[in-house]
Amino acid sequence: AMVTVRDALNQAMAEEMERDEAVFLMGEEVAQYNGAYKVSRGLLDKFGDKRVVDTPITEAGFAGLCVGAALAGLKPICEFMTMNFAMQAIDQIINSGAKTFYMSGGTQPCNVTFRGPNGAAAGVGAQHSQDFSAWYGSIPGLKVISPYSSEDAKGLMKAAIRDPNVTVFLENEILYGESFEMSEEAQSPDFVIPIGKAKIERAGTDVTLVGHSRNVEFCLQAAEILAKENISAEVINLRTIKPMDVPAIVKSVKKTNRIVSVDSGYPAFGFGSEIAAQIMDSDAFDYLDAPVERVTGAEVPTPYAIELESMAFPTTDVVVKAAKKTLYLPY
Amino acid sequence: AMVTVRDALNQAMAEEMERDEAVFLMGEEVAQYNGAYKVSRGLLDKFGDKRVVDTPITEAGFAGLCVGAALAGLKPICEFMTMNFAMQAIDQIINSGAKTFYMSGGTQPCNVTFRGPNGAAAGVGAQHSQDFSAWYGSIPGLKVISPYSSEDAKGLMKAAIRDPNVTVFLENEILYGESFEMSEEAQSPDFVIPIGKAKIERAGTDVTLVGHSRNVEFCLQAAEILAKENISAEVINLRTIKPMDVPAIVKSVKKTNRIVSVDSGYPAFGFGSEIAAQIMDSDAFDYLDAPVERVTGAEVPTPYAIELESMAFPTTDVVVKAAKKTLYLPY
Amino acid sequence: DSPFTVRLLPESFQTYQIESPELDMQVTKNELISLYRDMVTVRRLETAADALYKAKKIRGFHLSIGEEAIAVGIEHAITRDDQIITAYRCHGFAYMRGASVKAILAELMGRRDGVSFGKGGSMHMFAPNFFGGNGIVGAQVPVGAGLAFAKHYQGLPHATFALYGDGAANQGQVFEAYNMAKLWKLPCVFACENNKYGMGTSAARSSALTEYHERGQYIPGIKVDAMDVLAVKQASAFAKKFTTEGNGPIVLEYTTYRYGGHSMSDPGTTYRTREEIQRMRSTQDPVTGLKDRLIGWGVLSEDEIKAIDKEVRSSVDKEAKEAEASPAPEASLSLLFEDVYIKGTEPPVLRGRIPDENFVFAK
Amino acid sequence: DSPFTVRLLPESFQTYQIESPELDMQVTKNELISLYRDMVTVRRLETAADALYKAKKIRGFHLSIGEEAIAVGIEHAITRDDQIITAYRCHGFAYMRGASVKAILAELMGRRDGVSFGKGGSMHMFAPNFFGGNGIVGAQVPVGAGLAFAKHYQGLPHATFALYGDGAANQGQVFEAYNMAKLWKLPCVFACENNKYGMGTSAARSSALTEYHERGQYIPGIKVDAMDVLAVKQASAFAKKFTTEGNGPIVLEYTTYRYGGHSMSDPGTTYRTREEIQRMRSTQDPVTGLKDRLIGWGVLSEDEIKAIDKEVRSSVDKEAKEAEASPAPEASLSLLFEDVYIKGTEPPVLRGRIPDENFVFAK
Ligand SMILES: Cc1ncc(C[n+]2csc(CCOP(=O)(O)OP(=O)(O)O)c2C)c(N)n1
Ligand SMILES: Cc1ncc(C[n+]2csc(CCOP(=O)(O)OP(=O)(O)O)c2C)c(N)n1
Ligand SMILES: [Mg+2]
Ligand SMILES: [Mg+2]
Repeated sequence: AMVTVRDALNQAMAEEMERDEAVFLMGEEVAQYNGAYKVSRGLLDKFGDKRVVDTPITEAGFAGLCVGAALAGLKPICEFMTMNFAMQAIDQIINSGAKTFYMSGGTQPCNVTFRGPNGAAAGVGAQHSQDFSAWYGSIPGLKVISPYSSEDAKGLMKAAIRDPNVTVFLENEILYGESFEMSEEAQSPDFVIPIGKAKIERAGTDVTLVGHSRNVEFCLQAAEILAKENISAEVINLRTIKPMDVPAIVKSVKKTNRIVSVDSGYPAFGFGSEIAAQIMDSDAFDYLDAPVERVTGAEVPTPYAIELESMAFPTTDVVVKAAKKTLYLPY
Repeated sequence: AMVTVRDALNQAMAEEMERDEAVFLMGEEVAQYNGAYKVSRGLLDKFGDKRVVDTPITEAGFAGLCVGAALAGLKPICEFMTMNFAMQAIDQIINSGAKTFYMSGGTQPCNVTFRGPNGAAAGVGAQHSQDFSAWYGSIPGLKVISPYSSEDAKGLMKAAIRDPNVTVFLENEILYGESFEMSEEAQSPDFVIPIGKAKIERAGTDVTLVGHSRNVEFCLQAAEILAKENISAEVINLRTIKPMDVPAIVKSVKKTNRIVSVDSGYPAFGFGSEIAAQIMDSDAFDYLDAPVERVTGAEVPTPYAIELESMAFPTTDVVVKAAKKTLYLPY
Repeated sequence: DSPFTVRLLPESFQTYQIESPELDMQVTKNELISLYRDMVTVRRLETAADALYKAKKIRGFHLSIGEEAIAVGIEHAITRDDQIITAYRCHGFAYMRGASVKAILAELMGRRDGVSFGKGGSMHMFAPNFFGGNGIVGAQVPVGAGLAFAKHYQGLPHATFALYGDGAANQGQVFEAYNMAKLWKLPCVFACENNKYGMGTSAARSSALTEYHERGQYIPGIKVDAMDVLAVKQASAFAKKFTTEGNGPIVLEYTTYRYGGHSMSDPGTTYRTREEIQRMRSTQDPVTGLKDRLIGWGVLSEDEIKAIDKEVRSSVDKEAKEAEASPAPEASLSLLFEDVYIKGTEPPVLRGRIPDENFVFAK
Repeated sequence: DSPFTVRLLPESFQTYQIESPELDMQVTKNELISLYRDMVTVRRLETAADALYKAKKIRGFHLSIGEEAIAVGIEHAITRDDQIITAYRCHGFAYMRGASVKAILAELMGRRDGVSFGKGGSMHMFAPNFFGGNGIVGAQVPVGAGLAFAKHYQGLPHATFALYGDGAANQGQVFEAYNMAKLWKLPCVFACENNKYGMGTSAARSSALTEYHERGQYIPGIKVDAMDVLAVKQASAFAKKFTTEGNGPIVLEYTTYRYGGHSMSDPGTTYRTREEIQRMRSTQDPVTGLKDRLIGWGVLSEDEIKAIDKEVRSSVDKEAKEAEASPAPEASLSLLFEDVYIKGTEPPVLRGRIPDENFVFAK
């Protein structure tokens, strides 16, 4: 069946709440309003206001509260209306959340899932469009997930809720409404995708395109276009930012000898930088026939006007260009 | 004369406050207590409580207040007792500070300098020792400085205060008490070091060691040790994280054909990752005789026990090892 | 244009630890007409934006229809040297601070003639002594305290109005700002626009204490009927005087109502009844309220009012057309990368999506 | 061990929007002795830490000498199922919640027998239903509200004490926690340890309102003389009862005094006079105060007191020795990388400083 990412996330949360009384959902507008982006639609009706809790607009406060509830043994799903607003709460996520298990010498676990749309939506300007993959991805103690398709969304959301560590689950507003084929198996309440495993979305031999979240879409479209020019691109949907499935990337590069990373964050200290560094650290380096190409967001606060905005984030065309560059083809 | 980094910073602030009535210092314990680490010693006496302002422990609040004062034309120096605590205020630094000039279409400048000790001190555990270079370094609109010596500290602090953009000035608690030779010239109130220019601390031909802040010390010591084994290391003190002086690095690599990055942050999406990516993007890539080696902090929340803590951060020995690795020597 | 006295309704103000502003208020005919014209213009501006949205020429924003009396009343109580900062519901403020209708609508359409040259969008409009237009709920409040700090530091007798919503009122940094402003006696008016909802959450569900004018606790406060632009003006003038006379901050709660949804994507009718909206519109509308009084006081006749309405409408329509005619920013790297840093202080290079799109600043 | 009644001083409590706890209090001899022993143990523990610091065996921490009555009094008012969270000044709480003197001192020395196996250090001690030991000022308060939320969610009749200082009381997230706790009637005791200073800043310089028990505004509060452990116990029991009976949160202000510097690197005498410290020590000391009363009430004789003191001293000394003898963590990658993630859920590899130090988790 075709299922939207929104519904897949909704299903995942509903199933996990069904399965485990300790799981609850908290955030701004998650209950009565059914979610600012309707991801939590129907959950209040299904589970009641004890387990689906509308909060005041106090990100630091309710993120801290969710951490506390997790320290006491509950399994909160903490929704940020967008991850931009979680910047006000990032100290709680990291200092109170991610570090506590270590600081306690392994005595005090904290099973909380922070989630919300990450990165740019359309036409919302600079404060509402930051991509936090690299920031969270740098933090030991966190697991950071960034799904692409509906199956990803469902299987990994369930994995995140069940994972006993602090997880940050990065969604994408534009993907919420997109529909993906979802297998019978994926519809089952037992469907869980392991955290940390990439998915080869399309096999290929000439160049590896690796992305996460909506960028996978650009990679797949680019692969189509490249195919028409007899270039066979392998597309890796990374699915998880931390831990990163480096072996999958390395394996692919050993086959294709070329790699393009595609992400929508700021370029410096970003997703592509880490991919480049991981390749350097691995024996894939010796297989490279061209330097790693990074397609990234541009180094600007997101502009509002669509003409500029569309130059600030990856598109299929740009991915095609970068791929050709690794092949030393004109582009 | 020998001058500590602490005194150099103090001098820089005093001179700039002398020079420009719009400059003031605000933060926790900066005035009556003379600074938690005594960096602001004597400034209250010299400038009075209008210009040296003790704040309540409300990082988001006073960081936002400093941004506002800057929007209105003042030039605040906003001290965080450590940059760890700035995590509570990072939304103000980035969303209210760094992005405003762009969002206003270039009509609303914001000249504020955020400063404080960054990264690990000794024996303060996981919440008090994070290195934020990469996070801030990723943000367009920010300039990010991370000085090593007293001259760096003075010249760059003055540059940061004068720079009309939002600057983040990352100090190091352990360096505060270290003394460095300071030239006559550097003692003058006119001494300013340009933001964005690296300094070759030691010339060499066999391998480039690039670091910032206290890591430069490890690089220099490693260069000493390597010299004894007839390996000539070039040491680059990067001084500025953003903009990064990539040309200086590239130039060095073209000469040495090998490079080791040294920083104390978490490894993923970190300083070393960006160096690796920048090399990939540049023609230095073709000059590499070995992959970029990254010496980083370990991927752990900082442990308290000294035995573990000392495995969590770079040391001279580790830099030596990494350098030898690039030379395919036993290490 | 000789002044005369009008009397505000007795329910106009409710106070906390401070005396009430006078109910008697000096006005002049011209001033009343100007207030009316401003109210109608702001509403018309918002209506024009709404129409452009429906024509798919704008991608989204937050309307202030129903709440116009706040931006208008404050501006009439202060001078151009006083400062204002608010959140994303900012079109009316931008206009009252001097941005043109054209520039506001052009910004919404992402055009070069926009107040922020198309770079900011609806939430990020600026004007002289107007500091946005901010998209992070509550963050503008300490920034506002900082604006006030600057005036205090410079010894200038100007007030700063830091506006925020009933939802925003719970943000911790609001309390941090209260505390510093009180400790340091900053000339800051903390101004809560209580429109009863923060998105779909009613005040009572978000706030343990819904008397927002009392939430400064150790700061005096006044609740103002902000469906009456005259009450807004009177209370704002009072607050400005109070705070610039060395008394430290004051909290104003402007009670108001938003007729539309939270933003264009919210129908605004799932968390409140249509009846509630209709009742507010028909019994408390700030434009109608002013109009009726102007007619009652003999300041303007029905016909004169209609003439103003018509004139405003045609001038807004004209500016809307001009805004539409304004060019979009050229899709060039030089425009994309302009304004990240102050001119002349840019890094040598800013990175594009791929190195081919890197932008090099000439040195 | 039959109960008898003692009367607290009339100044013990000051209330805000709530009735006062009784001044008459039921106690038993054994309980009083146990209180005394705990007070002396906490002080002795802190003194031992101080000595180990001076011997350069510990790198730094924050002492609670002068403030012992809070950790002791609260513990005697609650059960093991109630929850506590506090900031970095946490040794006394860790002890009272069940961590041994040895484990606390071993943690300070970074040893494997430490409460956090040497990984946390002074600021990060945990025990059953004790959630740290937190180093970010104020951050523990919403976390504490979350602990209370969990009890509320589970329908369990237990209270949570979330402690914070007079300096921390200004942090915005404290007010965010107040608001949620009140809205949702969480069984949370917001407990401000007002020791008059946050580092070198006096309460009046940091806080526009220094009546910390009133700062919940819409939450009732009690100011407690926390130099009297019996008053602490009485008020804490009262607060626990209040909050677990469905009345929502309550704010307690424990007025106290820190004899030493803020941390070991602060002499503690630049921002207050030696006289002030001396006066507090000689007139209000919580240990002496209790001792004098125990003798006055005939609960213990001077000699019996001395015997307890001596016994505590020697047992703390013994545990200190054991702590010193405890091994440091082995400098191994497996220990370094243990506990970043829950066992069995680790990433395949965690990165060391160089790839040679990467740690691979067997799968
Ligand atoms: C920190 C933060 N959290 C959440 C949001 C999303 N958001 C935007 S407006 C809004 C409601 C604000 O309500 P209120 O303060 O009452 O202002 P109003 O919209 O009623 O004018 C929310 C939750 C945001 N922009 N910033
Ligand atoms: C967010 C944050 N800001 C600053 C600090 C540094 N700091 C540690 S303790 C302290 C003073 C806190 O005072 P108070 O809350 O009164 O507690 P006390 O030390 O008196 O027990 C400060 C400023 C910190 N740890 N966290
Ligand atoms: Mg509102
Ligand atoms: Mg204190």
